Amino acid sequence: SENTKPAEEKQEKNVVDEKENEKITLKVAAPSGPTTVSLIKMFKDKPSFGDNIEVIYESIKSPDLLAAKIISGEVDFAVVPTNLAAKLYNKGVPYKLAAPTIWGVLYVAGTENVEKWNDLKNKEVVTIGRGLTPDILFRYLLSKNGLNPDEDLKLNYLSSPQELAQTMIAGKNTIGIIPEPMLTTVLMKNKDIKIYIDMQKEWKKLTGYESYPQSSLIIKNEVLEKYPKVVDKFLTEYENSIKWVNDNPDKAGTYVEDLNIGLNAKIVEKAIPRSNIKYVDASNAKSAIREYLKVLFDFSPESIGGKLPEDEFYFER
Amino acid sequence: MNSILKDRLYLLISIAVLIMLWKFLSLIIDSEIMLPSPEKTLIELISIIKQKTFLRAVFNTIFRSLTGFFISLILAVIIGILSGIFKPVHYIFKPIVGIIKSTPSIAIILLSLIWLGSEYTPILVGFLIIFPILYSNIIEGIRNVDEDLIEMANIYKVKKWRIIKEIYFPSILSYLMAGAVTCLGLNLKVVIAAEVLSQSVVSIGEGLQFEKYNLNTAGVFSWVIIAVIISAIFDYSLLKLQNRIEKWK
Amino acid sequence: MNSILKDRLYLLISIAVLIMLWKFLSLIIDSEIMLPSPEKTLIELISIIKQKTFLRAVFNTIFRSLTGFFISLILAVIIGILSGIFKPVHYIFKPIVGIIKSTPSIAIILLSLIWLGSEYTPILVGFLIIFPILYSNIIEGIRNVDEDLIEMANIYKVKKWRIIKEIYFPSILSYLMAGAVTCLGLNLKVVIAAEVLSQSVVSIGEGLQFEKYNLNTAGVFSWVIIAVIISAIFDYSLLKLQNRIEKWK
Amino acid sequence: MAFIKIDNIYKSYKGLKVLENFTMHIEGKKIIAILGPSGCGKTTLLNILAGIIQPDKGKVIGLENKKISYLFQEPRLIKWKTVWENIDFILKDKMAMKEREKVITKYLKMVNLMEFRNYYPNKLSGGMKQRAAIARAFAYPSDVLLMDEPFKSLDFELKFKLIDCFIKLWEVDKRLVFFVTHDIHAALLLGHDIYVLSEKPTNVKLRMVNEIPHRERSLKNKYILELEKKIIDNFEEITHV
Amino acid sequence: MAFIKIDNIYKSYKGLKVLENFTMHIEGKKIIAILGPSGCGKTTLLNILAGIIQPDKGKVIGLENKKISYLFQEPRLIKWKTVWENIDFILKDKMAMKEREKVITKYLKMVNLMEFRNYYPNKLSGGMKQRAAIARAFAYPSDVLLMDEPFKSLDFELKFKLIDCFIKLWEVDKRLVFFVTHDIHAALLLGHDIYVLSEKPTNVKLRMVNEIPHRERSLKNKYILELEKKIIDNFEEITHV
Ligand SMILES: Nc1ncnc2c1ncn2[C@@H]1O[C@H](COP(=O)(O)OP(=O)(O)OP(=O)(O)O)[C@@H](O)[C@H]1O
Ligand SMILES: Nc1ncnc2c1ncn2[C@@H]1O[C@H](COP(=O)(O)OP(=O)(O)OP(=O)(O)O)[C@@H](O)[C@H]1O
Ligand SMILES: [Mg+2]
Ligand SMILES: [Mg+2]
Repeated sequence: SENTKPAEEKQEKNVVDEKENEKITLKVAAPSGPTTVSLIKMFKDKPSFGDNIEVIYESIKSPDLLAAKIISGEVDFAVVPTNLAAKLYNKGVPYKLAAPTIWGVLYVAGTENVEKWNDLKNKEVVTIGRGLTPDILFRYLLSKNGLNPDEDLKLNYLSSPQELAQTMIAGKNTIGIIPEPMLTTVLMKNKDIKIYIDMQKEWKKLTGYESYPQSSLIIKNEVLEKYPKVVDKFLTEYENSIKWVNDNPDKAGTYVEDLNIGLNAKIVEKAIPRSNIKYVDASNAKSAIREYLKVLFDFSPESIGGKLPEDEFYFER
Repeated sequence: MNSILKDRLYLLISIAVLIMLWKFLSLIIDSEIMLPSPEKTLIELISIIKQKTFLRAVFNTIFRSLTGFFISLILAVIIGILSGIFKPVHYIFKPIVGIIKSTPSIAIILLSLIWLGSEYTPILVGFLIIFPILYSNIIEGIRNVDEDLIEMANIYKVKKWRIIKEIYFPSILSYLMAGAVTCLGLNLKVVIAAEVLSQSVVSIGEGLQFEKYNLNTAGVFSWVIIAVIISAIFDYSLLKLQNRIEKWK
Repeated sequence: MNSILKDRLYLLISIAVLIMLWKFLSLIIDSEIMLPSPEKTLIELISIIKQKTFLRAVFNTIFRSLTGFFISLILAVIIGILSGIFKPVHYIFKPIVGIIKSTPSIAIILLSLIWLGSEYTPILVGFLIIFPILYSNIIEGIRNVDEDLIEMANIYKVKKWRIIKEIYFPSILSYLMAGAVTCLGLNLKVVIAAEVLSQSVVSIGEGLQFEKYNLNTAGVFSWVIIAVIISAIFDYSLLKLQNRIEKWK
Repeated sequence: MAFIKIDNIYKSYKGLKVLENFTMHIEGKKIIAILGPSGCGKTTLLNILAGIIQPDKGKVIGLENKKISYLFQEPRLIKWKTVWENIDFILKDKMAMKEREKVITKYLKMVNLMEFRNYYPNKLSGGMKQRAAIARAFAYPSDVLLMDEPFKSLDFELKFKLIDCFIKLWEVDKRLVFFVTHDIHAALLLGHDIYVLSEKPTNVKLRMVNEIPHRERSLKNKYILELEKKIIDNFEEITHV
Repeated sequence: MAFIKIDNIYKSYKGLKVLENFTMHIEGKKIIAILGPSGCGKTTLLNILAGIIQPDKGKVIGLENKKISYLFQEPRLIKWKTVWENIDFILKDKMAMKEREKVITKYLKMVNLMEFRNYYPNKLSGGMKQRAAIARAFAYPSDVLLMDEPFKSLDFELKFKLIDCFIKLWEVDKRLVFFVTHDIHAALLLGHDIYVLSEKPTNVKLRMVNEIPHRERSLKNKYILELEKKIIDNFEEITHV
């Protein structure tokens, strides 16, 4: 039973072993995409958190792997879809949400003439993953804008943004919900494609919140308790990194390309402004997060793990 | 009869032991997300079965799975027997089968979605996996046909197609059965995976993906149990068929 | 010799026809992103092969693939022969094999990543696919062992394990070969797919995924070609082995 | 079919010389009995006549396009077909159903297997399998009949009954017959020409013509006894006999 | 082994009565020859003696825990083993390598197969396969020897040579032998007791004791000729003989 409760086991070890000069290794993981972009300065510079602390950064493409690493307690800091954070919390995985950082990367784009929501009527729209957040949000916006998602238009689903991009570029689909940075790729490879709707802005129109917190930083409870200073430093560094990224999209682009995760500098650079990367402490974003989770919950309670998380879900800095 | 009862008993014991082991492990691990308990899974299973679309999802997946299976089977039998008997056919199909055998599904799923749509893509993905299995079993079966019987039939000037039908075909049946027993179950599993990749609506793949996305491991297990049961029913039918065909044994 | 040359010729013609067909289709579809031309793919292929990590990636994937294959093979042979000969063993393993056979990979990939990590998950996923194939081929092989020989060996009081080694084992070889021929290629393909899902570093799966991320279909095809070639090499080795083993034919 | 020439045939298997400069000329529709030591190449010879094996050198003239029945040394029954179906299998393309039924019934009765027509081969005794194969070879409407040890595994009584039947069949419908046997009596009762083959590399060691009409043959007939002695003398060192 | 009792044995296959109230009592290490019509149940009887088949009723006493050699009606050679390996296969657990070599060589020489010891069965002629099986059965150090048509597919000369060898072997190392044959001469030359079986449902129709010592037996011996006649008379309607 050595493997049983990895998270807790580690915790016990640290309680016993904690000494001033004990070497501590912390792991940071983020899905490749805008989240990795948001962290890129830290990936690159590896800011110091103390002599005895080593921090390892990892960009992860496979959502399964990311989830596995979090569930097994292998990573200490992770930037994950906010609803995944809620799910993990509701399932008892000991992490807290520290700061939403990606405020929406979804756009409706295509080659047809669409200016307002009503123009989508009777059209075919391709999107990723039935029941996943882009789908839920799009359906939410559709219904709030007077369209019935199941009757007024036809939704086609693909399983990954790559496939979505490929079909859009090839012109097999004419309207799609495309996330950044795929959107930039698509726009560059097929000049006929235009952005119709910025779903973040539409969200603002409906809810009054600036945007919806698509992804957030979560931190393992154990780390929050044992190394509050490290956590504080980490949040500051992250905030700096995000600022830097927004100020230096070109450099950020080259850094990301150097990571070799299949993202090209030019594309990253162009995608950054549309990626809505912005650091907000959880305590300051509670209501925005709640509003977002509520929408998801209303659509399908399971998508956030069955219930709205309690206050302790949010880390108070 | 007595021996059949005994077999059933062993089977039941084995299943019981497995469930106990599961329960035991789930107690040790004590994490619904990492290994849900059998009870929790049973509750989930019941709630899944009660869903309105449940039967349609199961039906769709079974339909896709069987369609793919039979297409693969028929093609494999025809191409397999022809290439087992005629060398040129063999060498013409060799590279094709080689490509089919080792092309990772993710490499062709997009093209397939474009050309076949999400309805038929799982069938194609399944085909790419099971066709080579059936094909190679048939080839191996033909390699092991009793040459003496072929000689005999040729001496007595039996028509080629009747030799194929009445000697080659029954000879490879046992190899084909070995292939079919695996492929029915395997294809079900592959079709389910492909349903996820191709986002087929109202399907076991969709159900499974939904539970997995929601980190509801008990729900995932429930779907696995459903797949296992379907596959067991397939196997049982095949066994009955086999006993019928091999009545000479 | 002449016939071997002829066979080679057929093979070459077949490959040439396939490439021409591919070229033709790529002209019709006319979209590098959906179906790249053979030339473009060749250029990509060369640039992939020139990459520093190429050999390591190929090696890692082959290593995973073969490890999984041999684990499956050894387990399948041992469990298969035992359950072919002893009924109780058969009934104990029946539900386990049934579960292995029909558990969709996506259902266990998350758990496997948690327990085994991304290094071994592809091996497990491959095992779940090929073990049941090898197992059922062995069971079918045993069902078709010449009972007369077993009777003979029993009369002459040959030790059980020698009967297994010298009669059962060679008898099932031809069934096992049918299984192995498919499983080596199939496992490669499954391992590659699983490497994508579990994001194994420096692997064919990673390379494939990278090209897919870059929407570089020609790159994806190049990796497919590499997989096909590896699989062809596997097949060829197996064929040589088979000819050696079956020198009595 | 006036004339069959087996001319200077050579056949070896990987350095093992089996037939060497083997020659046999046969005129007319006769019954040819072939005797010879085990492993000398009798089956090889029949296979060459049947066209299953190609000789290394030399050729067989006069058998091209002939319909051949071949009773192999092993029964070669199809194990997933009953006795009846095994015979039906080779007749199906050649006759209408009614006729087939008549023919199969006739020959199954001849070999005493009518009762067992629905048995699968693995339910038959050794001799019964042999009889089913005999029925199949006889039932096939051929020009030439090749038989490799046709009467092995048959009891005394049945053997003579079949020899008798065979003679009657042959008289009605004469065809060229080659039959290999280790049974001198069968050779003497059936053969017009009796060939005794040598050890490997094999050739004809002795050829005898048995001119007595079939109806008059008997193992007590003097001429037959003389022939028997001649054959036996050709084998060496036979103790006790 | 003083006494073997085959007591009131019944055996039927799905309604086909084969052995019915079959009884045989044998005293001492004798050679028992069994003759009988094809399909009467001779192989079934040997299988019952070997313990491969269980009788429906009745039992065999005196064969428990005996080492048995069985020369089956078919050669039953392992096709992926050479002639040598086929025999070695059954001896391996029982003897040291040196001894095995000696034994195998002896019996392969006896059946004239030494030259072909490295041949795989599919490269052998029918008679050669039979001889390999004979060598295997003889080589195995058994208490009881069961043989189903041991001399079939063998030529005249070889058959008598083997009969001769067999007698010599038996005199040196006496064991109980049951052998089924359709060859009356072989039965007469070898058997101490000769049993002729009836048609199905099968029983002993005739039992004869041949008291002449083996060394004095010959097919020209008067007593043997008389026995032969007795056996032949027991079969009916044999034409031409
Ligand atoms: N497994 C079986 N199932 C059904 N019937 C069988 C089976 N084995 C043998 N028989 C039948 O039992 C009878 C006796 O068979 P057996 O093989 O003992 O004959 P036999 O005396 O050895 O004949 P032969 O001299 O032709 O070898 C035959 O009629 C045969 O059809
Ligand atoms: N395929 C083969 N490969 C190698 N050698 C062979 C092959 N077939 C037959 N032989 C050899 O050729 C010789 C003659 O075989 P054949 O079967 O013609 O003998 P036969 O006269 O029919 O003997 P029998 O009376 O024992 O049946 C034998 O020594 C045998 O070993
Ligand atoms: Mg022969
Ligand atoms: Mg018999």
